[in-house]
Amino acid sequence: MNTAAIQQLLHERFGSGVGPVESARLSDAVEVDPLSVDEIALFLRDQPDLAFDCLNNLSGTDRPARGKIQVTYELFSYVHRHAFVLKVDARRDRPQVKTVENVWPAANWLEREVYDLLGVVFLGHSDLRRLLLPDDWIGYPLRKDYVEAPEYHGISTVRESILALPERR
Amino acid sequence: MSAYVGNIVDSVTSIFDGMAVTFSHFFRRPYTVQYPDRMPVRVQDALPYRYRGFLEVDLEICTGCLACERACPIDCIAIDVLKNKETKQNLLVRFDIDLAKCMYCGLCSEPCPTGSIHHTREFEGADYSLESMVRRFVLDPVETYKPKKSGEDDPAIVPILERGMRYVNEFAVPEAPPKPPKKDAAPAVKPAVGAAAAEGQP
Amino acid sequence: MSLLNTVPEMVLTTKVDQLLNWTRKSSLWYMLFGLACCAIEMMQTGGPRADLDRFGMAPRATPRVSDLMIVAGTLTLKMALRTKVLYEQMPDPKYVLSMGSCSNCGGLFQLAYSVCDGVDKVIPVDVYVPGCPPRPEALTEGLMLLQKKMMQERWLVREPRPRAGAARA
Amino acid sequence: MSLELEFDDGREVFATEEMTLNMGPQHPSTHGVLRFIIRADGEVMRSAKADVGYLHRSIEKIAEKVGWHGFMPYTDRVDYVAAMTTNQAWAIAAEALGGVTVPRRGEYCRVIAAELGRICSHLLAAGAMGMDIGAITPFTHAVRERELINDLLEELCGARLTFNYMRIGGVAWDLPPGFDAKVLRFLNHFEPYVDELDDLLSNNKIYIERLANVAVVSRERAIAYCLVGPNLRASGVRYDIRKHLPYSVYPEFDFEVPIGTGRHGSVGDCWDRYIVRLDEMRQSARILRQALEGLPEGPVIAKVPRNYKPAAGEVHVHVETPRGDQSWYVVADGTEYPYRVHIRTGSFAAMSIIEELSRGLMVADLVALIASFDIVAPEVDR
Repeated sequence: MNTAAIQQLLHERFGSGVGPVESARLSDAVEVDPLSVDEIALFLRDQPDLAFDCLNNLSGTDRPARGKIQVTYELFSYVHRHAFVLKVDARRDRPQVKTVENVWPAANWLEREVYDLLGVVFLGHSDLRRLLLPDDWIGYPLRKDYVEAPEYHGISTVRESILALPERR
Repeated sequence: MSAYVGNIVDSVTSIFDGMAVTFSHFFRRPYTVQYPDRMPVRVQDALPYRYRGFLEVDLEICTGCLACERACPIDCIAIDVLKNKETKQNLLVRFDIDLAKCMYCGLCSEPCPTGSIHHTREFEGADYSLESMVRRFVLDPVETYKPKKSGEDDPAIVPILERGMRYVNEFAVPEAPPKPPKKDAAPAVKPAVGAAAAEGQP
Repeated sequence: MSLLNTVPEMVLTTKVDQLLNWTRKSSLWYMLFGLACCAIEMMQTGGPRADLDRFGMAPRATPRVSDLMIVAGTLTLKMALRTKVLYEQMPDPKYVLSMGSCSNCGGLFQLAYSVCDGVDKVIPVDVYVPGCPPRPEALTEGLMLLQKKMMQERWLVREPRPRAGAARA
Repeated sequence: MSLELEFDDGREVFATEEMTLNMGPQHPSTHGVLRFIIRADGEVMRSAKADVGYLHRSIEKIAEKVGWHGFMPYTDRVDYVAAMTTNQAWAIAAEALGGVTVPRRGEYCRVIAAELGRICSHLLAAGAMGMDIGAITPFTHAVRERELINDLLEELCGARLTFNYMRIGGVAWDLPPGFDAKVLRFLNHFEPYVDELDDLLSNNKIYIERLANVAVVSRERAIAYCLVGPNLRASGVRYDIRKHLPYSVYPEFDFEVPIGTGRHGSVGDCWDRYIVRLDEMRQSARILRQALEGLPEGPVIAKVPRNYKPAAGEVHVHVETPRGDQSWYVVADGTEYPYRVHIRTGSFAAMSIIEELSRGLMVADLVALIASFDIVAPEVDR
């Protein structure tokens, strides 16, 4: 089933919470409401002719120009061997998205990663802690306005190049 | 009971299988290379031509075009070129490569028009300090190389240029034959890395 | 019973020193501290072709019984704190060999926010081996350089070793 | 101390006081720096929580700083055990965004390099698995065979581990003269060697006892946790990106997709995950032979500007690496730097399932479990 047909189905079922098909060159996606994404996900998984049983990828993209953080879900169905991309826009100052952990267990770590690096809070997540960075890290590094801290536990994070001579530009 | 005996038989036979493979190594050629002594040839000479060891620069044929400095993603090459106002020649005053930082990716030697900067097959450079790993190639300022229209005739430079062009041709894209080196060698302003990416337009 | 640093320099003590150094250098046990890409090359070095056992070097799993720490790979800030602990657990005399660009000075990951640029910010380093990753022969050469350094050490009349953190920042 | 019956399945176990064990981040196993916090009841684990990130090198952020060409060496470091396939994934993503077509010979060179890398990676997986179980010999054998592939790849691209061989638009260098003969000679040596490894390891009684029926992953669970590649196929799902979502020139080759059969236990146990990798090495050798035979003439790289600027767009790329489907999400915004790169790797998915699988296993089985998933730590952390 292609993206347009799935969007049709979703729109019939969920109404205004489901946006039109967004075409970014090479990839079509459907944008949905961040606070009802869990219901939509459950529908996508359990509807027999959709049967998206695998969450293949979940990633976040910071878009400061729009004031949004976009979370992208890439779904795949091993039954029908088709794929679908779902998108959710969270507000940048207070990013909140419903978790889909109960639908696909794979989302557990993927959502933790997005929380870790972009600071998106997944409502209802069972174990929302930092995954890759240490627990006492400050800031969300994959945001575009992230500034590296000068030091971490007394270890400075910059290193002067040996090549830097005084007369160097 | 039969399962018990079967297990024992299984264990013994599978151990025997494994040991047969192990013992067969008694009769195979030894595999260890006795680096650094007891080698028929130096390891460096046995390495393939494409091996990406330490970088080296032939200053005689360096045009000072800064292509390598721009191609390096991590700024481990530093080149300074000065313009001599009297002779209208470009002077190469500095060509430093930080071998401690270099990642030996080969991206710098690709755009070089003359094969001046190239990877050697040397890899032995361990030392007690990092400063000694900076290769400073320019000791006294030298003039940059200007290719002659009629072809190179200086007997001192010809073999070096030949070596360089062989390097270029070996790695060149077969489709695009290497272009003659460009004449203008003025130092260009290096683009600030990350500046464009930091501006958040979606 | 501490004769260290107490005996004046004389013929006998230098001979004893040489004997001690020779025994130490011929049984250099290194700790398995493979962090990233260089770890694979370190394993290959211990493997059949390069065969570090020729030099009396054997991999050890714990810092308590090892003389040498081969820092093979990128040291992240999260790991840097642990590295210090591990180094302090090693019994004296102890050596550190920094293998590859990342542990020398951060190498290509100097651009990263989460990487400690160089292991010498955390612990003192004896030998640096360039390469990304260094091939097994290059590591062997670095180890032989370390052996050379060990042979020059004075035991009974030795100088105090620099403490951790006192290294060049 | 409480004395109570624990498991429902009839096993009578006295519960003793719970113990917290810490494993790692520095530990003698061969999978990079991982840390597990194990809550154990005697030898039986209640849970093993993974603490990853000790090798988080912010490669995704660096992509936004170094540009399209400059990111290629970094992809080597995402999965250093099989850098070729990661190279390929990035090249495919960048080519899709920029609309570049790779010449056929370039694609063949890529396939040859990638399949050599796959054999290299699976060898390490099989050898390290033996070592983690307690057999040191297979590891040295595997390392010995790896050296042969390293020599070949060194001749091809000049490096042993971090190849940086592929470029956007093709590969950097053509096959050196006489390379195909060398690969064939290696294959003639290697194919009997796989059987030798089989003899040495696969049917060893101790090995089977340690692995069969341990940490069984059912088909449904594997899919729900998004296990990919050999880990998924060991659970009985016949799905291989090279076959079912083909990229490059893989449709032109005839090869099989081995799946787990539960020969010594049940489908989806640790032994199945091991044997799938061993079978895949044979299939890779098969692909290599076909690729060498059908090698077309022509250029190996398309013309790509040095200042590469693909138009704005997004792309999802899937590439079958030795650790399974590597899913790349790349956003371009029309500048010379990628806007966002996200990589979901096979090891990442495998790491996330370990906590659930570890319940009720012995502590010693955890190492076998990690080894059977063939986890490479920097692939989890990136």
